[in-house]
Amino acid sequence: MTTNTEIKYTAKDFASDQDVRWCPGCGDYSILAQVQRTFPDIGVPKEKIVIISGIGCSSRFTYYMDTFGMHGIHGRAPAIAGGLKIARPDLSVWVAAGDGDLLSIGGNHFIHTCRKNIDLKILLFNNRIYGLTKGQYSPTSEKGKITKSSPYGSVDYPFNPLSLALGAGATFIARSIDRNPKHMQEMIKKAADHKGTSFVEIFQNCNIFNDGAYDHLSSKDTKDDAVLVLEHGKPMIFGSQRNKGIILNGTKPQVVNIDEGNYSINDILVHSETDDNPFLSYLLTYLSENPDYPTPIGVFRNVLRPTCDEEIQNQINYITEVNGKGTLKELFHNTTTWTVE
Amino acid sequence: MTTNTEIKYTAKDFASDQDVRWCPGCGDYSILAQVQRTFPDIGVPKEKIVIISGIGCSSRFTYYMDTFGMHGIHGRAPAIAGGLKIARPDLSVWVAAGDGDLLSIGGNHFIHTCRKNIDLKILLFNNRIYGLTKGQYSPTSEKGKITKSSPYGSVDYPFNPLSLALGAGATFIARSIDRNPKHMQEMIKKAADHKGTSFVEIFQNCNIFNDGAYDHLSSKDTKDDAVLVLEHGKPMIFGSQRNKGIILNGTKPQVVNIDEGNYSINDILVHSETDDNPFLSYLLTYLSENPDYPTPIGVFRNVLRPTCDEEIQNQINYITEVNGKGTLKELFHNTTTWTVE
Amino acid sequence: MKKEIKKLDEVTIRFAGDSGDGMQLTGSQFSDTTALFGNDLITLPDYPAEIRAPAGTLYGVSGFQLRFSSQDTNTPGDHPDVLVAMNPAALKKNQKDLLPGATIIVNQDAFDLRNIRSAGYNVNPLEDNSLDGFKLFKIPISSLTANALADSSLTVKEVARCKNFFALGLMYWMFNRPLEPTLKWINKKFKKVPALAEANTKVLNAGYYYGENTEIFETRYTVSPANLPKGTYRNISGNEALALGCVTASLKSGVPLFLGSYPITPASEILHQLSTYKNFGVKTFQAEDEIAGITSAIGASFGGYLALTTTSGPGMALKTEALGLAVMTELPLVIINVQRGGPSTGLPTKTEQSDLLQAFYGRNGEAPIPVIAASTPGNCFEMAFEAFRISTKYMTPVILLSDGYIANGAEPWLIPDESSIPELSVKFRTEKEGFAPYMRDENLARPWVVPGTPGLEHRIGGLEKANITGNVSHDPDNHHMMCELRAKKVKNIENDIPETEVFGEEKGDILVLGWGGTYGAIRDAVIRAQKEGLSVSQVHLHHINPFPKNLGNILKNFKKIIVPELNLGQLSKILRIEFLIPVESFCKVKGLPFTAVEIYSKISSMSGGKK
Amino acid sequence: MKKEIKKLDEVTIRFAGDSGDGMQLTGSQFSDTTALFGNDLITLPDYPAEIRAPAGTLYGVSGFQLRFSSQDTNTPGDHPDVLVAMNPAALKKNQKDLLPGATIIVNQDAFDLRNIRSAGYNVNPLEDNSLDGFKLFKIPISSLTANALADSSLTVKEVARCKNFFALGLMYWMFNRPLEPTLKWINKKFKKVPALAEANTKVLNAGYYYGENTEIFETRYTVSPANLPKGTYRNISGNEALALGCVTASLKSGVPLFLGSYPITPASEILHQLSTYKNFGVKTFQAEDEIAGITSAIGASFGGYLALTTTSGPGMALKTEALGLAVMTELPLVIINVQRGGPSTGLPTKTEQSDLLQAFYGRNGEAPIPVIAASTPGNCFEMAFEAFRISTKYMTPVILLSDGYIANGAEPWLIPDESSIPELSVKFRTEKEGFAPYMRDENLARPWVVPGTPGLEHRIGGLEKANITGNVSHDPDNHHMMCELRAKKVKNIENDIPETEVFGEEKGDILVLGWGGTYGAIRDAVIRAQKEGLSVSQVHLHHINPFPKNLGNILKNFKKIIVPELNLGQLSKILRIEFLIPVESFCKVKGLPFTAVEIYSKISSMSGGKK
Ligand SMILES: Cc1ncc(C[n+]2csc(CCOP(=O)(O)OP(=O)(O)O)c2C)c(N)n1
Ligand SMILES: Cc1ncc(C[n+]2csc(CCOP(=O)(O)OP(=O)(O)O)c2C)c(N)n1
Ligand code: SF4
Ligand code: SF4
Ligand SMILES: [Mg+2]
Ligand SMILES: [Mg+2]
Repeated sequence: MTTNTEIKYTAKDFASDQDVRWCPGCGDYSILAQVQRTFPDIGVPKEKIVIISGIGCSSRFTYYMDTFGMHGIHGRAPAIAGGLKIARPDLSVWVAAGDGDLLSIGGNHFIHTCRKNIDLKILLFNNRIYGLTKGQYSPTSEKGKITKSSPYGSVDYPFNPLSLALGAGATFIARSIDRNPKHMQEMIKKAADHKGTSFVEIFQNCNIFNDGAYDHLSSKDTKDDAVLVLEHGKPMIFGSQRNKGIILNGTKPQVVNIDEGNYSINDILVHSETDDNPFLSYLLTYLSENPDYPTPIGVFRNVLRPTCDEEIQNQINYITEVNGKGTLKELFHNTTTWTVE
Repeated sequence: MTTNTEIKYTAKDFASDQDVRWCPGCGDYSILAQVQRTFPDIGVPKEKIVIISGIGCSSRFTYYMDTFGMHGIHGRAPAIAGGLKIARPDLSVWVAAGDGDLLSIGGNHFIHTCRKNIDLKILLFNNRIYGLTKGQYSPTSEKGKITKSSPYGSVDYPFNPLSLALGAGATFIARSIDRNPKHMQEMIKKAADHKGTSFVEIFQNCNIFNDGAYDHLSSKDTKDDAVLVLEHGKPMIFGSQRNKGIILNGTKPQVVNIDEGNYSINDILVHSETDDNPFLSYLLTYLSENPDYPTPIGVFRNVLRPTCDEEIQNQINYITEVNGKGTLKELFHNTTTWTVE
Repeated sequence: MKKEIKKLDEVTIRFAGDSGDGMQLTGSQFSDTTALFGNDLITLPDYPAEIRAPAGTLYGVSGFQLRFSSQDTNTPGDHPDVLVAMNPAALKKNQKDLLPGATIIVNQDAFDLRNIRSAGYNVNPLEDNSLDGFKLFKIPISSLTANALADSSLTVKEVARCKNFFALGLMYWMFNRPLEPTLKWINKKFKKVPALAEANTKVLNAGYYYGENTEIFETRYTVSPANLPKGTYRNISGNEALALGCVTASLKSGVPLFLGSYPITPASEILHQLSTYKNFGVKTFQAEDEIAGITSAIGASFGGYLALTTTSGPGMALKTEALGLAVMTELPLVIINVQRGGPSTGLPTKTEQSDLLQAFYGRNGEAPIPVIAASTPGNCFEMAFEAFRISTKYMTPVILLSDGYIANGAEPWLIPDESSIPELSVKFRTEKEGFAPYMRDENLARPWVVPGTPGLEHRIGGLEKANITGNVSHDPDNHHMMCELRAKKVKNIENDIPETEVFGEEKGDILVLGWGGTYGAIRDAVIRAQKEGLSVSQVHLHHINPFPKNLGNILKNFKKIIVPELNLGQLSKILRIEFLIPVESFCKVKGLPFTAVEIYSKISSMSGGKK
Repeated sequence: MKKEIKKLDEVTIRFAGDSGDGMQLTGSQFSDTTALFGNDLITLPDYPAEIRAPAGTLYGVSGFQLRFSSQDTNTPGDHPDVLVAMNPAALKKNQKDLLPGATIIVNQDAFDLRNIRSAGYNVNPLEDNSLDGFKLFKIPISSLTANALADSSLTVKEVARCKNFFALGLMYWMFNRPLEPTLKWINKKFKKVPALAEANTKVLNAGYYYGENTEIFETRYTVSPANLPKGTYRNISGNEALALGCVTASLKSGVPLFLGSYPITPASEILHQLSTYKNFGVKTFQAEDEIAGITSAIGASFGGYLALTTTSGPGMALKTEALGLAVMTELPLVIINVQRGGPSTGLPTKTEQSDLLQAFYGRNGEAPIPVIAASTPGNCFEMAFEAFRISTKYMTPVILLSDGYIANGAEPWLIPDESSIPELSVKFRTEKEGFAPYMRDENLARPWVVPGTPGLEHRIGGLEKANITGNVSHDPDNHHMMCELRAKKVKNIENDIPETEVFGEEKGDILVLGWGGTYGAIRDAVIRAQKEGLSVSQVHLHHINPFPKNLGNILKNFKKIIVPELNLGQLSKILRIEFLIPVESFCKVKGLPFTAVEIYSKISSMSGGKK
């Protein structure tokens, strides 16, 4: 990414001239606002930013940002974006996607993007529902959910998007929540800074078809006990009294109270984003599966590995250096030839 | 699965009348042999067994088994099989798939099958190459591999199929190797016994396009030090002297020698397939990523959860019990009606 | 005050308002009551693409049109006689469809500066004489609603949400309809929230008596019940009818139904409907994508289920590879494509007929598939049944085309006598003797043998099959023969489908030849033209591949053939291929259905005026 | 012993053996040498679908045919004059293609009981007189090879693998070709394994001198160099030529090439080739599936690359949804479909032309895309270049059809003079003034603006676009207009492509109208018919959508039109649509190319004999 120090943007510079058409109250507004607020600080001239989306309420995102953009087809945003980034490693390429878009129809492109570590910034608008098609359950909907397509309750288990990304080899995974603007801005900023696939799951409320899905994680009364805010190098402490912490008991995480005398802050697991071995990240992604644990937000994992796009470019540069830039003549004569006089 | 005690099959009963057309020496022959040897013991009448495959050398498997079968289209075997199993929970439905078939084009169906826990038995013939299309790199090929489509070395990182399956929520994952017939038979049998998605990765040698990929795991000289055979309830000991073991150091696994006095067998991690929390399984799938560790084979995880197919059937049974079996009359009159006389 | 009552033959009303204003509900309540009252009717909802766009915007306007009549009705009406506009945007968006003299009822309260601006007006349209020529009624619906609920415990927001019932009550008064059906519905719907039940009841009555008591309205209207065939009726939309038709096929064959599908507008409703029919043994599988939708259905078909997959345009494109597998494996499978505006994501909520050529040719290789199309909401029922009949009898995938217009539109449907519906005889082969997977019966169909049948283990797949044995075959002559056999099997279906009927004279100047959801508009136009003495007839196709056998002869009997289509001439192309005759394409690709007037004008101009 | 040397005009040889016998290598060595010698030639490899089927089986037979000539050559020959059969299966599989009198050379050593049985013979065909009528040479090739290498350090297995060079040496002798090119090749290839280099050299010579010295052969043959146009030549296969054409377009436009692809037979070779051209700036991306192949290419096109995706039948089906996106976004994109036998997985290694209708109509909605087709291996080069020319000039996806026959077949190719290849002028808009994403130039093309261009930020996508601004639009009239605009843009290309040429008289009894890889067989057949005085001409189409402007008039000048196709009549259908004329379809769907004789016979029977 090219750093551009001359131009100073404001959030408004990233707002396009199109009316925003989400339902009033939709969590997507907050994501749009945080992205617009963060982009002035990521150090990329706006003509070098491209936002690619698929289809869904969330995918309309592209139209509202005054950058380059493509509102693609359902599920294919990571593949379109991947092609673009490989062609043009100089660009900052973002994917805005819904849970249906990215994880249902687009699941394969998503996991292959993570595996290949293509330098894309993927924002998952996870509202645990199909918004645009008016309320069917999605691959992140909880089992038993009653929706238009599951009138007797869905029988499917949900994906844990972060576990899936990790299983696919992702180098950067993080989570935030629409009702926590500051935190989201931080995550967007870190995603932008990471070189490689950055995956940010954002809990997003769909107030029309799945209202309140994340209330316990954002309402004043409950959020402190329900959310564990991950900070690199810091012990995993949470709770309204900040007296709860996570320890590892063999291979099993456990919530303990550090005020009760059995455990002290020194026993508490210390978060590290950058462990090359991914166990800690796995452990953390699992926490939200189980009501006994808090739901972590923050950066779970952030490790560096050469990216697909740069490796392809490097190969080209290297071979061109060794063999010289190819010419038509060379191309035509790259095999046995003979001449008829 | 219906247990049928009357009929006693032999391996030959499962051989179809079609000539087997794999290259002489291909690891697929061993997989076919082990399946044919195991099926007499899984307690299912052969007319109730169905094998679904996609396209690839490995996918020809279907034709060689004298059961019901469908040689589908590339990548779609899990989806075809899923539909069949949901329709017909009474059948034992198997998927035979190559690494390209299951993990490249078919990756999405694979992860969703794992997530939904559809009761399919999936055998991955992982030769780390595209065989049938004559030797391109696959999503399990090692980075840097030189193939027809990567003349300067592939830039892609490989999937770890077991990590991917775990990340997607799989309930049974195991690994075996073509050159270890007894072990493979055991894995096939256990996969058959598990209720839910059973995923078995089989390391398979393609002697034409990727010969020797697993030599270090099967050759006499190296295999004992390179392979960790997992056994439920047993400590993770390996090595030609059986003096190496795995311990957990914080969140990091470590190989130690129990003969050198610092560690004893009691320090060694004990394998458990059935832990509800999946950290141990994650830890184990990761081992093969790193040359410092041995490659585990065996059952990594084996937990029970209601399956998609049975839950759908249960819902139908329950609603039918509550509302009675639907009739045409009921169907036609399920809304306001009026009569014109 | 006694008002004049005028008798009308038919009326078209359009309710329009913000997405949140409950216009779909208002419209369907009016329809239900009107149907119960005995009119024939057709409805046409028109949703915006956004779920709930910001209040007051043009693109947030939601509409519901219905036409009810004392006669047979074929379209929801070209131009509304009455427009109920709940805000300025609704007025702005819909005014252009009105003819001079139409009645406009507006919620005057909603015409504040902000809404006027949002709708893109510079000045208040109620005050600048721009509506001269219309019968304009400015009614402060919001305040009247609030007044009626002055004593209620509801919040201001909840009160505001009741205003559609005021409009509905007023319309009931104006068109002389009973309140009871809606009152009953209110009580059922809000059983658990008595405050809401009471409020809505009050407001509905308030609307009604506002009409009765104020002096604004001088006239009320009545439309006598239509002379419909005797029997029991229900309202049915196209998507509901498709679901019903599929379940009926299952009940009549005794073979359970499996749907593998991925949500997509405007087809999702079929998935929703079918997922409620659990006690009919219907298994619905919401797949991860359209490919898994169809391939899971192929798996279920192999397992002996009536297999169905449902989708729309872009989803259909994704299914084409798997369609080839269904062709090669010769398994029964029904694919319903509820067409919408294309190409690509196109106009997801708008109607179109532009997937016909894709249905014919959208696959690699020679992969013939029968294609049928539904013409009206009610006809969807029959076509779904027909799709399963053909598919199981001939062991073939069948593509059934519907479209957004008939999918969402609704009409009264004469519930068929159960015994009048034929049994669907489906045989699974269990006999070992003489069995081969690709042997064929007199219909060229291969046997359907399901896993679980002892001794009949066999393998099928997507590679070319040897005739009879079904083994993989690379034999050149076998391949040619199999390609021809598959083509012939489909072509032969022409012997098993009804001849198509000519509406009007069998010979004449002009034949209007249509297919799919354009039926109603064509029929109305043809009736009008015939009444005016033009030599015009109509043929409407339900079977398109193959065509009915008599079609070729019919075409020869007319001097000109007009083919109206909501595409750029796709059926016309197929007619040229099949019959090598020139036809006049009449194309509209606007995301909207034809109006009868458009087709009538075309007929009229082509016939050079009256005869 | 001095042998007689006979001069021939042309010869067709087929090498056949087990998949492991190295027949492809033998064939291509013979071809290279023959090309260097100055003959015109065409080659046709024929692989089995299995990678390496068990030795000795019929389905494991691999073949390589070539025809070389002192004249212009258009096909690899209908019936081999010489068959080299390395085992019984090779004999059995290929014998039926020989005419009486043909020469058969067999490796006698391979005719042991096991191999004879594997091939499905009951008795040894070399001993039951079943080959009477052929010139049969039984040569113990394996033993002679082993003898020649008696002193070598190679293993028995390695020795056995050399036997194809014996056969090659023998053929070099028989057809009077130099050994040097192959000797050179051996030395280069086995530079690092001198033992193998030496062994193969020995065996090649042994084969040659076996011909020279034994008394079995009385005659050797020579085919004089053809009178080819002056210049430098190379052998080129269709897939190589496609790769070269794409890179040439990139060099001539200065715009780098991006390929997004997923391996599939018979298209994979293009991916392989292009992934070697790194120093030409070519980026190849082996995607996870065909959908990612095309959508990554769309992304790259948006980024300002010449974007390409390559595939075959089933893969093409998977790309159809994304094709719609390319149509809607009006981005340049080339899609190459190397057709193979269908439907479904079909006959993956066999040739067919059955994806033409899919190319035209295989998408949802009205989604017009230009379609062009290559006719010969060499022509693939020009067509790839042409595809990029059209695609960038008109901002549109272009479908280029090839097929398995020309993809794998090879011919000498006159390397074009670099300066004779036109520049490909591609402009990226950078000017802010007056910019709108969907404004159009005189070709109706919208501007190509790539990310990174300051001030020109804009958004595109798959929803219907407003004319000029490119904003999402649900406006009915706009949609109709845009559908027509997109159609017109494609149709207009007819003004920018060469008129098609008639080979033969401009008027006459019969026109043979073809497209794609059937070119050579049709040309040979037409030449023969013309020589016999029949009134026959040929038109071969390279542009199919739109057709060349003069095609309609040409068609009118012939009494009968024959359309030979490797499908069930797909071009015929399009001709009927476009020109409303009856044509005679001549169809073959056998996974094999036409032979010239087949087409000649058809012409002859249709013309009722000579004139
Ligand atoms: C190929 C295809 N299949 C299906 C659809 C219909 N569709 C549009 S958006 C969507 C899912 C929306 O859910 P999500 O991705 O979670 O986004 P949200 O609307 O919730 O933000 C679906 C199924 C489509 N447009 N294209
Ligand atoms: C839709 C589609 N795309 C591509 C192919 C070509 N194809 C056939 S098999 C295969 C991959 C084979 O590799 P793998 O799945 O690993 O199986 P293996 O042959 O190694 O057993 C490919 C790309 C196809 N048949 N269909
Ligand atoms: S439907 Fe839900 S996700 Fe979509 S815009 Fe409305 S609130 Fe947001
Ligand atoms: S190519 Fe490889 S995987 Fe395929 S049959 Fe041969 S050895 Fe086995
Ligand atoms: Mg969502
Ligand atoms: Mg493989």
